[in-house]
Amino acid sequence: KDKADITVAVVPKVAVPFFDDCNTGAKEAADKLGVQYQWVVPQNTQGSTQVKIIEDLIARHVDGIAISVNEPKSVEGIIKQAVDAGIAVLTFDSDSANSGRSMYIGTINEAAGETMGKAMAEAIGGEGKVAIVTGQLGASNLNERIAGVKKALEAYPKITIAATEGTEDDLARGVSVTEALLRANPDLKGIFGMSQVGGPAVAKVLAEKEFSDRKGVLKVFAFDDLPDTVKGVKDGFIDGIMVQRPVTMGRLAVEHLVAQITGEEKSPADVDTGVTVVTADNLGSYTK
Amino acid sequence: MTPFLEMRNISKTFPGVRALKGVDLTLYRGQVHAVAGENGAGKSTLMKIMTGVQRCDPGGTITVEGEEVVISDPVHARSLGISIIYQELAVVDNLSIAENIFLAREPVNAAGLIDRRKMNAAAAAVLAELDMKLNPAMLVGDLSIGQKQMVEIARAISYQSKLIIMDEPTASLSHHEATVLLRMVRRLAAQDIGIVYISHRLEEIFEIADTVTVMRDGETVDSRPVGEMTRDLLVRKMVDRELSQFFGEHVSHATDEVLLSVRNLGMYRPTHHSAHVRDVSFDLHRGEILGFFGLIGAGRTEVMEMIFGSRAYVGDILIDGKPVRMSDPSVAISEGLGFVTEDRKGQGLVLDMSVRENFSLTHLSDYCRLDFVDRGRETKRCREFIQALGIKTPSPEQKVVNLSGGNQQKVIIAKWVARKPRILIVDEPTRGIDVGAKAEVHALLNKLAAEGMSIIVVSSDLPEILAISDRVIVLKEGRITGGFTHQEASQENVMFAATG
Amino acid sequence: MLATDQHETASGSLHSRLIAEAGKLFQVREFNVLIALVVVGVLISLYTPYFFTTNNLMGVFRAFSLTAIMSIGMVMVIITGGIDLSVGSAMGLASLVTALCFSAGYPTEVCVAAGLGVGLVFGLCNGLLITFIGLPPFIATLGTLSIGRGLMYMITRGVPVTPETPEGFAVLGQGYLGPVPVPVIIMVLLMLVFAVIMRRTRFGRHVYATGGNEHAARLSGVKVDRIKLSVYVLSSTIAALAGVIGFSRYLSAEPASGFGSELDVIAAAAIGGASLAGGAGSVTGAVIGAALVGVIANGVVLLNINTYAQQAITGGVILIAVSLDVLRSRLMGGKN
Amino acid sequence: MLATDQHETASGSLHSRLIAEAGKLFQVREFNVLIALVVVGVLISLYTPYFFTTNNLMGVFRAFSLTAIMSIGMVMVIITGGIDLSVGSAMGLASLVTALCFSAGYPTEVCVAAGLGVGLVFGLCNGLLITFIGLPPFIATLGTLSIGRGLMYMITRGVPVTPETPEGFAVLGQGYLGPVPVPVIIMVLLMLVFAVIMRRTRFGRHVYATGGNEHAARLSGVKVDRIKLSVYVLSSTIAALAGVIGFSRYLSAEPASGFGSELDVIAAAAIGGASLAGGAGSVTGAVIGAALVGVIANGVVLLNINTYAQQAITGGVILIAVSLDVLRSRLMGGKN
Ligand SMILES: Nc1ncnc2c1ncn2[C@@H]1O[C@H](COP(=O)(O)OP(=O)(O)OP(=O)(O)O)[C@@H](O)[C@H]1O
Ligand SMILES: Nc1ncnc2c1ncn2[C@@H]1O[C@H](COP(=O)(O)OP(=O)(O)OP(=O)(O)O)[C@@H](O)[C@H]1O
Ligand SMILES: [Mg+2]
Ligand SMILES: [Mg+2]
Repeated sequence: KDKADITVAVVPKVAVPFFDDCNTGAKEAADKLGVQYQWVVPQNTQGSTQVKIIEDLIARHVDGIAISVNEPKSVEGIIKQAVDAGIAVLTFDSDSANSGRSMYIGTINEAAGETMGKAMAEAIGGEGKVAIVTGQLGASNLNERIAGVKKALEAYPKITIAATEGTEDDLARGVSVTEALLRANPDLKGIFGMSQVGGPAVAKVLAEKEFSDRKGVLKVFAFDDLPDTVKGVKDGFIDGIMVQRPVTMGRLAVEHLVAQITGEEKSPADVDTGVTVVTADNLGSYTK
Repeated sequence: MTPFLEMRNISKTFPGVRALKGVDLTLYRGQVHAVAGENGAGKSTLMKIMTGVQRCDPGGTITVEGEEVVISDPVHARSLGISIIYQELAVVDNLSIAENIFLAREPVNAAGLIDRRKMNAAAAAVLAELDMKLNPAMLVGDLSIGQKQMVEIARAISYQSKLIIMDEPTASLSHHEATVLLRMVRRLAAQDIGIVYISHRLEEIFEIADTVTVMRDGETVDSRPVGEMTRDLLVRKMVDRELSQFFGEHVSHATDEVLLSVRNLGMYRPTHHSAHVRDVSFDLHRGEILGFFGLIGAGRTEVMEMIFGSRAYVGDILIDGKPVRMSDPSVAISEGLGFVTEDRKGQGLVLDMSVRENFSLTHLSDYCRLDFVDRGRETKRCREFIQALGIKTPSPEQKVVNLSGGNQQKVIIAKWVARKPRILIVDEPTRGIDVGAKAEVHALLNKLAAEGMSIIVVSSDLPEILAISDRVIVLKEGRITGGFTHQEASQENVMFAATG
Repeated sequence: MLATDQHETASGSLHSRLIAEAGKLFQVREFNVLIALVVVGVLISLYTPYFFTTNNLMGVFRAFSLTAIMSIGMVMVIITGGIDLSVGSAMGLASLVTALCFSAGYPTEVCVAAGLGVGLVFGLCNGLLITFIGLPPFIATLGTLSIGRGLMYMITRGVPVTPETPEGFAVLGQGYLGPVPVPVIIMVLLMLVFAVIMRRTRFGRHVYATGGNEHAARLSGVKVDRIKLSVYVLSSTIAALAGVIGFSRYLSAEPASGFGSELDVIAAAAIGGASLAGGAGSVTGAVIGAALVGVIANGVVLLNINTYAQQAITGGVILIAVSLDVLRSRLMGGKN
Repeated sequence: MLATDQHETASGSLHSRLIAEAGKLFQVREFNVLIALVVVGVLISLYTPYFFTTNNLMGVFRAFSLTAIMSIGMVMVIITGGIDLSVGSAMGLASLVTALCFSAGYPTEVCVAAGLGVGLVFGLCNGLLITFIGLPPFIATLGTLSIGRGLMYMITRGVPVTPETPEGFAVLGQGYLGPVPVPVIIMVLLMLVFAVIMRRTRFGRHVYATGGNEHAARLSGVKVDRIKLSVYVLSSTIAALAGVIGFSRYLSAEPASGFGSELDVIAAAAIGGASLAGGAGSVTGAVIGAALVGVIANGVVLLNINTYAQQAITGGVILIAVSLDVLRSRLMGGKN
C-alpha cells in the first residue's frame, strides 16, 4: 500500500495537556512518514464513548488506530472487531491487555506510582501522615498509580495515608479540597498529586498566606509537567514531578502503526517509555 | 357629537371559525354602550381587536377621535385612552393586589425604588371606591375568583382612560359587588368616559346602558338606544328563536332520603386572610336542588372544596349515613360526587387539550377496554353533548383554549353531567352563559334532579338561586346564617341573611 | 406568545397538505425534527461514502440507542411537568449491580432482574419524594443522582467490575437480528409500545392531563400522584434496562458510567418537542431527537472534522434545527 | 398537596411568632434553608474543631462564592420561568478570554472587559434565541452551552492558559479585606444589590410578574421580551464575572473550567426556594443554597469521610434539608 493512502487515527482519553503532547509527537511522525492522520478526542472519559469512536473509525476504513484506553474491558470487543477488519491497532499510555491489540507503548503506571511513593518516603524521612489528591475517582490509570504508591509505602510502616480525596480533575475543587485537608491535618507531612490537577492545586494553596508556614515543611510530589506544576517546582512548593514521555509515545505509536500496516514490523512487542523524576535540579533538561 | 371610536367592517377568521363578519361599532364618550349576544357571538373577539390583543382581517378599519389607527397591542390601546377588563382573568398571582393594579406603571421614588407606601395607598383608594375592604399588600393568589375580578376592575378604572371596556365584569360577582360596580359605571360615564359593557345579565343592561348593540354569529344584528329596546326583543334578537320560559314553574323532586350529611365542617388551619369557615352542617336529599348563597368571600366555594376533598377540613362528611374521609377528589368522585368548579382556567379545564379530551377526562373509563380508549365512542358521546348543550366549536378536536368563555363553561358542565354522578356540586354554573343557554342549564339541572340526582348550586345570582332551589342556605363569613325553603325564600330575607 | 406577525400568510398549499397528511403519523414537531435528521444525514453522505452503509448506519443506531431508550422514559416524566436528573445514576448503578450479581455467580435472569430492580428502587424513591413529601422534582432527582453516584464510587472504589458472563447474556447488547443490532430492536419496540400507550390509553391521557393542568386533572378524578409515581418508576426502570443492555454490550461496569447523561437524555426529549413546562411532548419525538444528536456525532468522525469542534457543531446544528422548526410552525399560523 | 394529616396540631406559638418576625427579613423558605445551614454547621463543628475557625469559614465562603455569584444571575432567569444551562460555558470562556488577553499583553482593564464581554455575548445570544426566535430556554441555552465548550476545546486543545498577569489583578480573586476574601465581598455586594433590585424596583417586580403569569404581564404592559433578554444577559454576565474572578484566583484558565457547574448553580437556586415553574425564588435564597452545598463539601473533607461516599452524603443532606423545609411549611397550614 502506498504511504499516502494510509490513514492512521489516534484516540486519546480526553482533552488534557498530556495528550496534546501526544498529538504533537504523533502528528510530526505522520507528516514525516507522509501518511494521513486523524486525531479524535472523546467528549468524556466513559468507555462507551471510545467504543463509539472506534466503530466510526472502522466505518471510515482507517488503516491503523492507536488508542489510550479509558476502560480496558469495554473496548475489548470492538478492538477485536477492528483487528478482524484488518486494521492495525495498538494502545498507548493506557492499555487493554486482553483486547488483541498488537502492542502497548507507554508508562507502566503502577511502577511510576512506586517511584513516587519511594521519593516521598525518603523526603519525609520514613514517617508521618501523607494524603493523596487524585482526579476522577474512576480513572484506571490514577488508580494504578495509587496502587503503586501504596505498594511502595508498605515498606514504611510509620507512614500513614490520612486521606484520599477526589477532585474530578477540576482545579477549583482541587484547591478547596486541599485547603480543607491541610486544615484538618495540621501535622500532614506530604501530599501526592496523582492527576494533573494535584500539582497546581497544592502549589496554589501553599502560596496562600494562611498556609505560608507549610511551604517546604510539606513535601509535594505530583504528576505531569503542566506549566503551573513546573512553576510550583521553581517556586519551591513542589518537590518533584513524575514526567512521562507523551511526545515520544505519540511518535512511537504512529511509527509502529505504519510499520505494521506496511508489513515492515512483523512481531511487535510492548515499549515502556518510562518516567523521569523532575526536581528543581533537572528542571530545564528533561525530554518528553 | 363626534364618536370617540369607530370600527368599520371588522372581520376575524380563526382556523375553522369565522368569529366576526364585517362588524361596525360606534362608541361615544360619556355613554354606556352595552353589547349583548349569545356565547360565541364574537363579543370578546371584537373587544380584543379594539385593544390590540388580536389583529383583525385586512379590510377593517378603526378610527379613534377621527384618526385611523392600527392598534398594535394593549399598551398602545391604553395610550389611546382605551383600557379593558378581560373576561378571562389576567392577574399575576405571585404579586400583591397593589402591584397588580399598578403593574408596569409603579410609582418610584427619587432613588428609583418602588414607592410601596404611595402605591399601596393609591390602591387602597381605588379599592375603597369599589367598596372593597382588602389589604393592598395581599397576594392576589390568595384571593377568590370574585375578588380577583374586583382587582381587575380596580386596575382598569385606575387608568386615566377615555374608554373602558368591561367584558362580563359581574360574571363572578355577587349582587352587592355588582351593585357597587354599576354605580361606578354610571359615575364614570358622568365623567365623560365611554363604557362598553358586555353582560349576560340582561337586567344590568337595562339599568345602566344608553345604547345596546346585539351580536349574533359574528354579525351585528341590531343597535339602538336602550329606551327603544325591550327585554323580550333583546332576547329574540340574540337567539333568533322563541324561548319558552326563563324559569318554569318550580317543581321539587326532593325525597326524604338523605344522601349527604355535613356535620360541623370547618377549615383545617385557617389562614389569616381567609374566611374562617366553621360549624357548617346541612343535609342533602336525593333529588334535591340545594342552593348556596352568600357574598363573595363568604366561603361557599371553600365549603364545596372541602366536601369534594380538594381542601383540608375538620368535621364529618357522611354519604348514605356512612362517614367518609374526603382526602382527595378521587375519593369524592368514587363516592359519586361531581364538581363543576368556578375557576374555569385554573381548575376546570386543561386548556391545551381538545374539547373531546377535556370532556372525557371525568369518565374516561366508560370508553376504555383494557385501558385502551375507544376514540370512536368517545367522540360520538362528545358530539352528543356538544349538540345537547349547544357548545359552539368547529369540532370536538378544537382546543378548549380557543372556545369563547361561555362555551368553555358548557364543556365543564358537560364533562360532569356525562359522568352521571349521584351528587353534583355546581359552583357558579351559569357564569358567563347567555340567557338562552342559562335556561337550558336550569332545565338540565331540573331534569337531572327529577332523575334522582342531588344537586348543590352555588351562585351569586340571587334570582337564579331563588328560581331553581328547593332549599336555600345562606353563608356569611364562613357560617350558616340562614336556611329557607323554596316558598320562604325571597330576595329580601335571603339578602338580609347574607349581609345583615 | 403574543404573535409578532399576525397576518395570515398563504403558505404553499402543497407543502401544508403534505404536512397535514404526515401529521396523522407524527405530530408536526416530530415531523420537523425528522426532516432535520434527514437533511443532516443527506449532507453528511454528500461528503463521505462511508455514512450511508448498512454497517455504519446500524452502528450509529446502536450508538444512540441507549440514550434514546432512556429518553422514552424521560419524556413521560417531562410531559407530567417533572424532570428526572437521576437517569444516569440509575443506569450506571443498574449496570453495576448486574455485574456484581454475575461476579457472585447468579444466573442471568437473577442478574438482569437485580439490575432492573435498581431502577425500580430509584423510581420509587423519586416518586415518593415528589408525591408524598412534595419535593420539587429537580431537587428530589438531583438528590438521588448524587446518592447513586456516591454509591457507585463506594462499591467500586473506582475500579470497573468485569465479571465473566454466560454466553447468552452478551446477545442483549452485542447480538444482531439479521443486520439489526439487538439494542436497536429493543429501542424500536419500546418506542412503539410507549407511543401507543401515550396516545391510546387512559394512562397516557392522564399523563398529558397531569402536565397540562395538574389541578384540573386532580379535580376531574385523575389520580395525579399515582400517575407521577408511575412515570418516575417507568423512567428509572427504563434507564436501568439501558444500564443492563450497556453492561451486556461492554461487559464492564464502569464506576462513572452514565454520569452526565441526564443532560443528553433531556436534550433528546426537548429536541423532539417536549416542553419542560409539561403537557407537550412525544415518545417518537424523543427518539428522533436522540437520533439527530447521534448522527451528528458520527458525521464529525467520518468527515474528519476537528474533534475539538464536535461539541460546538452539535450545539449549532441543534439550535438551527429547532429554530427552523419553531419559525416554520410560527409561519404556518398556529396560535397567537 | 393534599393533607396527609388533617388534624389540628398545636405548633409552638413562640416558634411560629419567631418565624413570623423573621419572615419580615427573609421569606419563609429562605429562612428554613438558613436554619438547615446552621444545623449542618453546628453538627460539623461538634465533630471537628477545625470547622469553626475564621480561616476555614473564610475558605469555605471563598470556595462557594463563585457558585453563589452565578446563582444570583440564575435565580433571576428561573424566576421568569426560564433556565440558563450555559452559565458554566460563559464562566469558562470568560476566564479563557481574559487569560488570552493577558497573554497578548493587554492592560488589565481591557482583559477584564473582554472577559465580561464574553458574558454579554452569551447573554444576548441566549436572550435573542429565546425572545426573538422563540426557542425554549432549555434548548437555546443547551445549544450555547455546547458551542461554548466546543470553542474552549478548539482554542485550548486541552491545555490550560497561564499567562503572566500584572500584580494588581490577582487581588480580585486572591485578595483580602481584613479577614474577608475579596470574592466573598463581591458575592455579598452582588447579593445585596440584586436582592434590593428584585424586591424594590420595577425591573425586579416585572421579573416576578413575567414568571408568575407571562400573558397577564404582557397585557398589563410589562415588556416581557425585554425583561427576559435582560435576565439572560445578567445571568451570563454575572457568570462571566465569576469566570474573571476565578481566573484571578488561580491565574490559570482551565479548558474544562465551569463544565457541569450549571447543575450546581441551578441546584443552589432551587434549594434556596426557586421554583423551576417560575414566579418564585429569591437572590438571598440562592446564595444560602450555594452555602449549604459548600459547607457540606467542606465538612466531608474535614471529617475525613471516605471520598467515595462524599457525593452520597451531599445528596442525602440536601434531600433531608429541603424535605424538612417542605414538610414544615406544609404543616404550618398552606393550601392544598
Ligand atoms: N384563538 C381562537 N382560535 C379559534 N377560534 C377562536 C379563538 N378565539 C375565539 N374563537 C372563536 O370565535 C368565536 C367568538 O368567540 P368570542 O370569545 O368572541 O365569543 P363571545 O361572544 O365573547 O362569547 P361568550 O359570551 O361565551 O364570552 C367562538 O366561536 C370562538 O370559538
Ligand atoms: N387558596 C386560598 N388560600 C387562602 N385563602 C383563600 C383561598 N381561596 C380563597 N380564599 C379566601 O377564602 C375566602 C372565601 O373564598 P370562597 O371562594 O370560598 O368564597 P365564595 O363564597 O365562594 O365567594 P366567591 O363568589 O368569591 O367565590 C375568601 O376571603 C378568600 O380570600
Ligand atoms: Mg366572551
Ligand atoms: Mg365561590
